[in-house]
Amino acid sequence: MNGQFFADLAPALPEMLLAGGALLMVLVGAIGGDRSSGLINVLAAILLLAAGAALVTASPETKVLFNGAFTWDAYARFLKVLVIGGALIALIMSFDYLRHEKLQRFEYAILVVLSTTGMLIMISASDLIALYLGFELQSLALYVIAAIHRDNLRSTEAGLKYFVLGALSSGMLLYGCSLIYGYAGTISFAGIAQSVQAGNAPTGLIFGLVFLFAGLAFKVSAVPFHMWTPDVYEGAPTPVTAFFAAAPKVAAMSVFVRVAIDAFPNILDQWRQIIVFISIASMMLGAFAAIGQSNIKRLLAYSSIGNVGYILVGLSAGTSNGVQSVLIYLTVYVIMTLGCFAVVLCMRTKDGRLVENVDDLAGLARTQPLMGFVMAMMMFSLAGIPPLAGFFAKFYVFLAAIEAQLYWLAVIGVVTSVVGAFYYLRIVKIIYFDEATIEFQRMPFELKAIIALTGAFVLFYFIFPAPMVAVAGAAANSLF
Amino acid sequence: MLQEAWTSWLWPLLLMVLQSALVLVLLLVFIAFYLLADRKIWAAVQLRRGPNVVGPFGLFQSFADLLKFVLKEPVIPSGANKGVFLLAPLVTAVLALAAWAVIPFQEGWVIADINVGVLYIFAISSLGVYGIIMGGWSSNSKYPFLGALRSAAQMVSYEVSLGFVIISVLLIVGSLNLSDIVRAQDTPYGALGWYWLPLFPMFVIFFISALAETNRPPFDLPEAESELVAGFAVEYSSTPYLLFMLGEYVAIMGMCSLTAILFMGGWLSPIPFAPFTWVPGVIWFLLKVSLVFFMIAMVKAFVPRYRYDQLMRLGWKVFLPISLAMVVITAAVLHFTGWGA
Amino acid sequence: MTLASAFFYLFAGIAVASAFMVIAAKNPVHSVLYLILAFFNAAGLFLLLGAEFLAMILVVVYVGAVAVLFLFVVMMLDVDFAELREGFLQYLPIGGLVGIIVLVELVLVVGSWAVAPSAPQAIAERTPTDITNAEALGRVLYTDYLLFFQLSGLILLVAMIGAIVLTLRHKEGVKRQNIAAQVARTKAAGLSLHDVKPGQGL
Amino acid sequence: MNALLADYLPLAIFIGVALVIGLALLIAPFLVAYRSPDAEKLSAYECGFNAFDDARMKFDVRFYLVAILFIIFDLEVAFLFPWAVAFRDVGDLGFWSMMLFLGVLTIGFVYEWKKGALEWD
Repeated sequence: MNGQFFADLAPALPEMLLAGGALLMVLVGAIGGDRSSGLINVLAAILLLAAGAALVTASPETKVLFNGAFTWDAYARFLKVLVIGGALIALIMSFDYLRHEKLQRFEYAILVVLSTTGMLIMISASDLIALYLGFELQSLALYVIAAIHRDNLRSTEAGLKYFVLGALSSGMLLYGCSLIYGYAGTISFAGIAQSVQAGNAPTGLIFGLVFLFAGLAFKVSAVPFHMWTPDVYEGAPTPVTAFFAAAPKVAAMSVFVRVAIDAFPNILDQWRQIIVFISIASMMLGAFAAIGQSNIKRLLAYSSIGNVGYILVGLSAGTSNGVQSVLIYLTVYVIMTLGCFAVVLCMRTKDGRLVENVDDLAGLARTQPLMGFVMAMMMFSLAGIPPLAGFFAKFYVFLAAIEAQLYWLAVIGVVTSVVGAFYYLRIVKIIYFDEATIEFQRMPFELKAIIALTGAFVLFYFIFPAPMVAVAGAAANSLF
Repeated sequence: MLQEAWTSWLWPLLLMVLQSALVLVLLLVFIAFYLLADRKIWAAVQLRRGPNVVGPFGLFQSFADLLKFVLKEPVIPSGANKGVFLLAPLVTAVLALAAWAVIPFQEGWVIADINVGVLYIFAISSLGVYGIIMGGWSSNSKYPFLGALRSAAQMVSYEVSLGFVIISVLLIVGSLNLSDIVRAQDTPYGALGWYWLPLFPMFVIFFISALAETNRPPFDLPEAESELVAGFAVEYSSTPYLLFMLGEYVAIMGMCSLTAILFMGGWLSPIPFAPFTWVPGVIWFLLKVSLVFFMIAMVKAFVPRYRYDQLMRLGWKVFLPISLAMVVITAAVLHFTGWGA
Repeated sequence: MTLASAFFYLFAGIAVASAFMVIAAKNPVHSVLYLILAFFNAAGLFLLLGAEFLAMILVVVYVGAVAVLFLFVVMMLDVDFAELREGFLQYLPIGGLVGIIVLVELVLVVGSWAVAPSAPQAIAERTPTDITNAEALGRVLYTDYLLFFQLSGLILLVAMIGAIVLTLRHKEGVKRQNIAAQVARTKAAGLSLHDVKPGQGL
Repeated sequence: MNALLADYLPLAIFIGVALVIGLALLIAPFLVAYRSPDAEKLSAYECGFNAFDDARMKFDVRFYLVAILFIIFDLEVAFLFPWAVAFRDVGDLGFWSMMLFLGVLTIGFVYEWKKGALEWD
């Protein structure tokens, strides 16, 4: 234990910052009680900002820490920035909501920070135990956050559903990990990649891989492990849903990619079948099941299932370009989702109720022009209409699939996009052409800022796409 | 052929069975007298005579009681869950007895000298709660149910500090084997080299937690006769009740011997030179166990029963932080001074 | 060696049978008791593998703590067991189907038993023989596997916070004992003398 | 490994013998004692009344909370065992990593205390 020891830990600085800060906040909260919740919310935001700053300034040179359990590379940096950004914005979005709903509990921000810590660990995890522990740290905090409105039946139900199904998926994941360990004899991804060669992959290991993927598919809510998504999205408090939609999905998807690319590069053909299957199923379900939804949160849940399907198209390519397209898609997806949820959080009627039906958006373009315009742009973008950001995201993903000669997968993707466009455009129609029935309150400042920023990104991405493509490309290359 | 089987495994196996049976029978006989001693001490504090009819000074009272229990009518309430109802006392008694397999009575005098002896006892004592919960629940009657609830929360609360105390001893010894723990206390200073002195606060906490863990007064809330009639054991009669009683006393004796081993040098002589070292270790061990048991019996006679909220407070807010702090202090002292390395 | 294999079949057999009874038992309390039996046999299997420390920890943590909580929950809840059974029967076909599929897959796995060539060496070098396994674990857990250890600490912290956030409620109007105030009470604060005139009262 | 198993055989036998003794005691009165059950004798003890309803009832969530907190601390103790045994081998890093772990849980403990989870009312 000397200076060198701590210097070697530098790449884990964001995680240590978050964990240490969370401990400090627990102490502050314990002593100050719920009165200190405002202070703690701000502290948490500053903490996330600091961790983000530490990430952005760190060099993307690849380093391996903790005996191979923790890998720092450009890929990790890219996704960590994304996760922290998503968590930070979701946290800021929740301030106004918490005030209105009298949910001033200081634990909320602490759990968000701890769960984000878990996600960062997941992103960097390069062996099975680190993966599992990061996964659990993240999920455990999320279960609690989902049910934080404990006097509300729907929130409690959402928490319980998420917990029971999440525990099941953790079980599957762990079962998969132990099978993989048993057949490969090592827990490190690099070691697994070494011991598993294309010709001789034991059936037991493939079996473990299926279980591992099933557990991960649950977390990214890919079909057939998506059942929890609509209920949890609808039941959990809206800013919590925004957090769920943004941060954990990115983390789980990054684990998905890292496990597939780092640990099983030699059996690409085997795992590609699984990914292609769940990708198609997710895209189809996302496109068709969303059509009948009247609740915006449920609709966004199905939309996220569909988006996960598109992201998995990129992964199934299994190439550097595929990973690059996944990273770009994830970024665009996070920004679009946060924008949509910011709009949903602004749907507060004059008497202070939050409404969340699609029909309540009627005539929004006239009553709240900015909100209506951005929501419409988000919908166009989600539908994949050029030249918005969502179009490019899909474009890169399908391009990667075609390069990997997965033509029919790309074709299915385009077809489901067209079907999905139907319900996105329906919302645009409601916003612009239906008669207004409800008038909303003025937007709180922070939500207005988030709406404007995300809207600007979606709208103007096409002018200047090169930097992000370059960064994502470098990040993807660091995996190969 | 037969000869070979006999010498290679049949005879050793038989020997093990005989050893186990011997230890168990001796243990039960000792328990009979300790039970009597408990009652006598209690009586003496209250200026009564205690049992004095059966045999000289009532020495055979416990055996008469055994006979009485065996000949009594066993009642199983009609609403009870019969299997669990009968399983509960058996679990209590067998678990309490099982702990004795790893207790060293003297150098080498131990049934199973396993590497993880302390952990084994810790595990067994954490299972003690099952007999009570099962008994309380299966009776399907209100008093037993309340008794079971209380005892579960109580036993669980004190187990944590018990664990921390054990950890602090292990820090010094560096082994989970009970014989090793005794040997580590074998210093030229005799009784002053045993761990009760350097770890005195832990010794006290261990003693009190052991009372709570075994539901002894002043922590006998699960059976608090003045409010819950007899707590979890209300519906029990005959030998099922006897097994509960037996289990309780065996567990108490187990805790006494664990105290003797962890803190009072087990079989070692308190004065480390002749002629005291000529006395067989097992005698010293017995004396120490008796001393601890005497203290436990005196506590029963002196101390009024705790109220439930006070009991929980003592466990969680006093013992837990103190024992945790002591673990840290012990470790820090060992680490920075390098003692015992 | 035969004795060890006899014990293996005993433990494994009871473990499987009691695991089956966990889902087959009518009364949930019996289910938990069978679960405990399954834990014990799993501990026995650990012992046969030479992992005595893990075996004991399994008993301490799972049987001594986790199962107590389970037992608490199922014993004290007013669950309508008959209703539960109905739901069970309703989902039996689909559940059975999934179970059979998993079973077939497991058989396939066992049937094509093959371990990656490097796996046996990787495992062989990791079992220390000259020290007890608690010590072997201790030597690596806190240094080489520092990250895992600290993450476990954080997970436990989250569990604490979560349990309290979701379940703790304070009853109104409870008179709590304040030990410090009791001890600090003096005669002056606790006792006052009033000169009461006859016939007037206080 | 065989030496290790040899240590445990006597343990198994000891538990077996204890089980036999316990079972013998449990069964004895059913064989020898006089029995004449009647409905009153077999009813639950209830201070002279007939029991109103099933004795198993819902109770305070606080009992669950105690059980959950116990699990957490029990795990903490479980982590301490190997550390205590290997204390002299793990050096500075091992010492400080355990102090950090205990520190995290102590913060959790302070939180519990301040939230009033340890009060019983």
